[in-house]
Amino acid sequence: MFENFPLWPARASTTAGQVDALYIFLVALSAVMSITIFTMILYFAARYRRRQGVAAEQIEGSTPLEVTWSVFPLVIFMVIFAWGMVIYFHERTPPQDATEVYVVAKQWMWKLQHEEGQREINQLHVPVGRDIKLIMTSQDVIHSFFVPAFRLKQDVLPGRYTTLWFRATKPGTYHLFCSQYCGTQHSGMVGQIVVMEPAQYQAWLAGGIAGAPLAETGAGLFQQLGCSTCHRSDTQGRGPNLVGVFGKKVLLEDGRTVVADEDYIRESILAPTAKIVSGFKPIMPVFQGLVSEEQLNALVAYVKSLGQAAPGARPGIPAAVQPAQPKVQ
Amino acid sequence: MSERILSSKLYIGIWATLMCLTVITAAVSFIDLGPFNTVVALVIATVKASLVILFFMHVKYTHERMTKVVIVAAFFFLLLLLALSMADYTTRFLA
Amino acid sequence: MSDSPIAVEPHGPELHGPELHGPELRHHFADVEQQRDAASLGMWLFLATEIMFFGGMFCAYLVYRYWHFHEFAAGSRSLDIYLGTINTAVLICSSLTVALGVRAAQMGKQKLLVVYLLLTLVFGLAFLGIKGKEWYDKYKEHHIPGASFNADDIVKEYPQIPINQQSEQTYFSLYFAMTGLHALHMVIGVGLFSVIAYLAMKGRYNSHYYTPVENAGLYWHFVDIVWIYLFPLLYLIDRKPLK
Amino acid sequence: MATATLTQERENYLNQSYGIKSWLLTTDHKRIALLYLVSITFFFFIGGFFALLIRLELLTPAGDLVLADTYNKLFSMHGQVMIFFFLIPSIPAVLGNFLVPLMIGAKDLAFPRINLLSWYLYIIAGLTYIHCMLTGGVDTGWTFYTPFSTAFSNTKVIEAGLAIFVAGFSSILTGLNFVVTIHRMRAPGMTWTRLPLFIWAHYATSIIQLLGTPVLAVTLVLVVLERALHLGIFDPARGGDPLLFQHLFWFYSHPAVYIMILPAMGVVTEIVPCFSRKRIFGYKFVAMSSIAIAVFGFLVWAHHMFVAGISLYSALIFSMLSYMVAVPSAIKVFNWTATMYKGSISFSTPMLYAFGFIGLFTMGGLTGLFLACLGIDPHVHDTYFVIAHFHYIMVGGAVMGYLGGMHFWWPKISGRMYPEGWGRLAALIVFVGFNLTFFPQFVLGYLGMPRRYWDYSHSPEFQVLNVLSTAGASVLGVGYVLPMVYFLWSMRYGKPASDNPWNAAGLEWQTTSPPPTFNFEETPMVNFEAYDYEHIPEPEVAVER
Repeated sequence: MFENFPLWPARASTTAGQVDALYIFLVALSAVMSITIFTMILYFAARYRRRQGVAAEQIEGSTPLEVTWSVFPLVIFMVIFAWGMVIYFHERTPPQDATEVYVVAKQWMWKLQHEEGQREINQLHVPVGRDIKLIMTSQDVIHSFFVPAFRLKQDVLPGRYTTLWFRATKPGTYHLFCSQYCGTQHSGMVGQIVVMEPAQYQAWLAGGIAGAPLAETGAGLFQQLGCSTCHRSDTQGRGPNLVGVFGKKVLLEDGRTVVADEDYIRESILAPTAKIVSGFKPIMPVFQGLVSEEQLNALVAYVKSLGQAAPGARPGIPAAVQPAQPKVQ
Repeated sequence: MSERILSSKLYIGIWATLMCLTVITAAVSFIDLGPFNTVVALVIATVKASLVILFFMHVKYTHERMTKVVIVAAFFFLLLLLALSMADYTTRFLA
Repeated sequence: MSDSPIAVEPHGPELHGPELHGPELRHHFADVEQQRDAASLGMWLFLATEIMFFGGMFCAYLVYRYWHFHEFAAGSRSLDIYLGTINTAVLICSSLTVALGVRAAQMGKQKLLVVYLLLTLVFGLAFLGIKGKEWYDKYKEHHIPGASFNADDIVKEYPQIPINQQSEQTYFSLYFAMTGLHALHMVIGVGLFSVIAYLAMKGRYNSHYYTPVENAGLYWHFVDIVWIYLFPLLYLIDRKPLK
Repeated sequence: MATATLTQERENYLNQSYGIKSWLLTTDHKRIALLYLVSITFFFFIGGFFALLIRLELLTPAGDLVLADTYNKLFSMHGQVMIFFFLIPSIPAVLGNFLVPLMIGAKDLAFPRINLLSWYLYIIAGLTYIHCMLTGGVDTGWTFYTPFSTAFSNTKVIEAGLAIFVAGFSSILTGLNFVVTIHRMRAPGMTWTRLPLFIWAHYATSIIQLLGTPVLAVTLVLVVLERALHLGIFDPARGGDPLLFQHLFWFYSHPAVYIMILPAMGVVTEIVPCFSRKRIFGYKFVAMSSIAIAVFGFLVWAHHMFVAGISLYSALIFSMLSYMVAVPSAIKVFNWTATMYKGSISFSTPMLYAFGFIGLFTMGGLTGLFLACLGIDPHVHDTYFVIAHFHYIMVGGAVMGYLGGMHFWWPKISGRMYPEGWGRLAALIVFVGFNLTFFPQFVLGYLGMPRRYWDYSHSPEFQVLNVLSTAGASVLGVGYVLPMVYFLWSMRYGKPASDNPWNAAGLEWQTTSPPPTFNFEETPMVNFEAYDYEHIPEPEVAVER
């Protein structure tokens, strides 16, 4: 109907429908409210226009009315708030088994890497119907990953991870925008999300530039950088055993408990002294400035792969590690 | 409105209290009270600040309601800034 | 005075004549009392804005102290607690001389007022001198944030505390921002008091008119209060014996 | 002075003395208001010029009019000029300065010299900012987001930051002056519940200026320190958190929106009763809603940060609180509407602007509900939807209010009437032009066009709406130039205004037009309620055409 004059972008993710439903509800509500007010104003303006010999009737006000038009909107507002909250929580809580894609933003491009090792620039290929979780960070300033067709946006910050997840529902090519102002070529920091049928996606994966799976790269780095000398897969290491750590709660030396998520692992590599695991000494060297964002992503992916209950169940995960009891809980 | 003139003895008494509290707060910081070191330090600081406000700045003796309202309002909004900012920072890394 | 209408008596244009009131009363006020009330409220409102000004930094402090407690503790240990305590005492003394100065003004003792104002200036300058010494020490220790920042000495001195140098720099960034802006307020205060001392010497203030002395005093006390908080927050974060 | 009352050329604040010095060294709040009027008009047209260039660039998808860097500077400086040098001072520093003492029956503001100082600070800030613009400008967006502003931008961030710091000081002093004046300088009998609601609105505005601006000031100081001296406070590469900057920035900058809109609400609250010949409906609720907006306005800032990476839980809190602040705004709209009920309504230019204000503010407010909503904001945040929303509030709201107020009080300010026909025409042009400019941007935003894009050649589907918007902007431009022209014209050729051409309530109308230097020949005694239209005759000649 509105082919040349669209009112909303393509609806290509599970979130998009939910957001549009609320949006349409809000548009309708706003229309009703504003039309009511405008009609009243116009009616009063016409009905009570100044006429010779007709004086205005003085009215002080009415507390019941005031209470009505304070409470009534507030109730409606709370409905909107609650509805929005449900959507927000849904779109901000990634499913456990989502396929992960690491995103590194820099002035002015998007660098993406799949779990399987494929790298892409300013393009992301994903299959229809699979949950995709983006783990994003920036090399310089704040950017924002925005896909209008998915109704999703998340700022991408330097120095930490932010995440976003979606499940695409419709094959096609959609805009990827950077929506946080980031300098000269901000408007050039755009790309495409290519949503494909699963079969096509498999073909694309097979035809792509073969790279080692991310976790495997990470495993290599883990050896290379000497991490494995302390973080052993038994209880004898000078550092905590990392098997099964990911996603668990970790008791810290100062009594706090944190969840070992991507950001925690990242911080523990870059600034190990920030959150020391209970029972260990702050002896790990700082890796800030020694590893690139991509290497960091690989290391995080590796540590995460150690956390999987069934090693080898997913592509690219070395099955060599022993499922030992982790030191931390 | 003629300001009430306080005796210099009172001022010197307040001054002596402030000096003592300064020494106490410095000394107490060397004693291990666990998390209460911070609490003690802030309580002492607040007592000192209150003494200055109430006596040196004459707020205890003023008949200006507005002075007190302004002070309370300023601290209230400061508290809002701190509390609502910390609402983000303390919950940011919860799962 | 409550918030009921201030100017209780009607006052016509005949009151505008300068001969009917002292030179201190500005034309648009009904009387000296109204003028003094206005000045006092204005000053307190200004101090409220100052609270929020420092409040922004206290907010930053709170966040980073929460994040980097170890580094804040270590940085705090590296400060000179003796100089810090002495400086707190110096400021409290200056607040006393200010309070006594205002009292002298209230009683119309002009000579005494000048003495107290000069004493305040001495204490204020002493504070700034000691603060300068502390900053100089920090400069020598390479604890000024920036390219030459180096906290190796702190790391070595407190092996028991896990220290990340970058977070240590955050502590010192806040230390310099907070003490620096506080010192700037002190410098402004010293300037203000110099002017007031000069005017007091010329006999400008008496028991009927001393609003500038009073308001400058309020400012000085406020700056003192900021330091009363900065002292424990920066110097006394964690000084208990290390295990 | 009392002798001059009956002579033909009444002495007033304009002809009381002449010469540049009598203006630049004046402590008369009315003259300072005019100094502000001239200066902010200057900045309004600079900001408007930038807006024009932005709209022209966006006429076509490709970035073909200016360079990318130039475009980034244009929108940054458009925002900073319009917000800090036009909107924040607009109504308070011009109309507020002029009217607050008049409305409460005082001879001047409490601190006339501080009032002049605040204008000089504004001018110093303005000159610094002009210097910054002429020597390269600034490209951080008006928001100065770190670490871009502290570590990446190559433009004059420090100079711009300091200019805004000084402008903030000026704003604080204005607010301080108002609060003290309203507390201490009211005429006998002018109790709090007899105050015009314009005064209540300015009182609420001043609270925000006093408590919010210092936080922006210290934040800018920290940005300057980080950029100049390499302190590590906001830059993650130096151990800082960029979101802390956003928290501190929005702690001021969200309430700053209310600094802009509250005085405009105050203006509308004066105009609607006058042209309906009625008391305001629900005086206490309107007064209290101003205070509620000022206070609640401080509790909602992080709704600008829902996608910035704050915690889910704090997002919840801030979303909920944001809906709280919508309630007092809604109360105001309902009360204005109810005031018209059974009134005797005429349609002079100020009333047309008031109608425009209510309509556009309603739409701006309702779209605010979208943005406060956690479900919608992640899609529309940082898109043209936001641009449209805040222009509905700030241009549709604040500027309409400002223009309405200028027309309403112009007879008092200048002693002359503006040409009514031209006035109504301009009001109509502004309304139509405004909607044509900004309504398409709502659609554009939901379609996904991000803000601050210089080039959208990758998305040609955005063009139609952008063309509409640019067309509207040119209409709007005409609408803004017109009043300036006829106001200037009327100063010489306008019909001399009577003391109370609208037969309006309020003390400011009881003195002469223009008022004498000390406002009132005799300090007024107030023994009537605000908006006491029952006891004021309607204008003899109804202003009908």
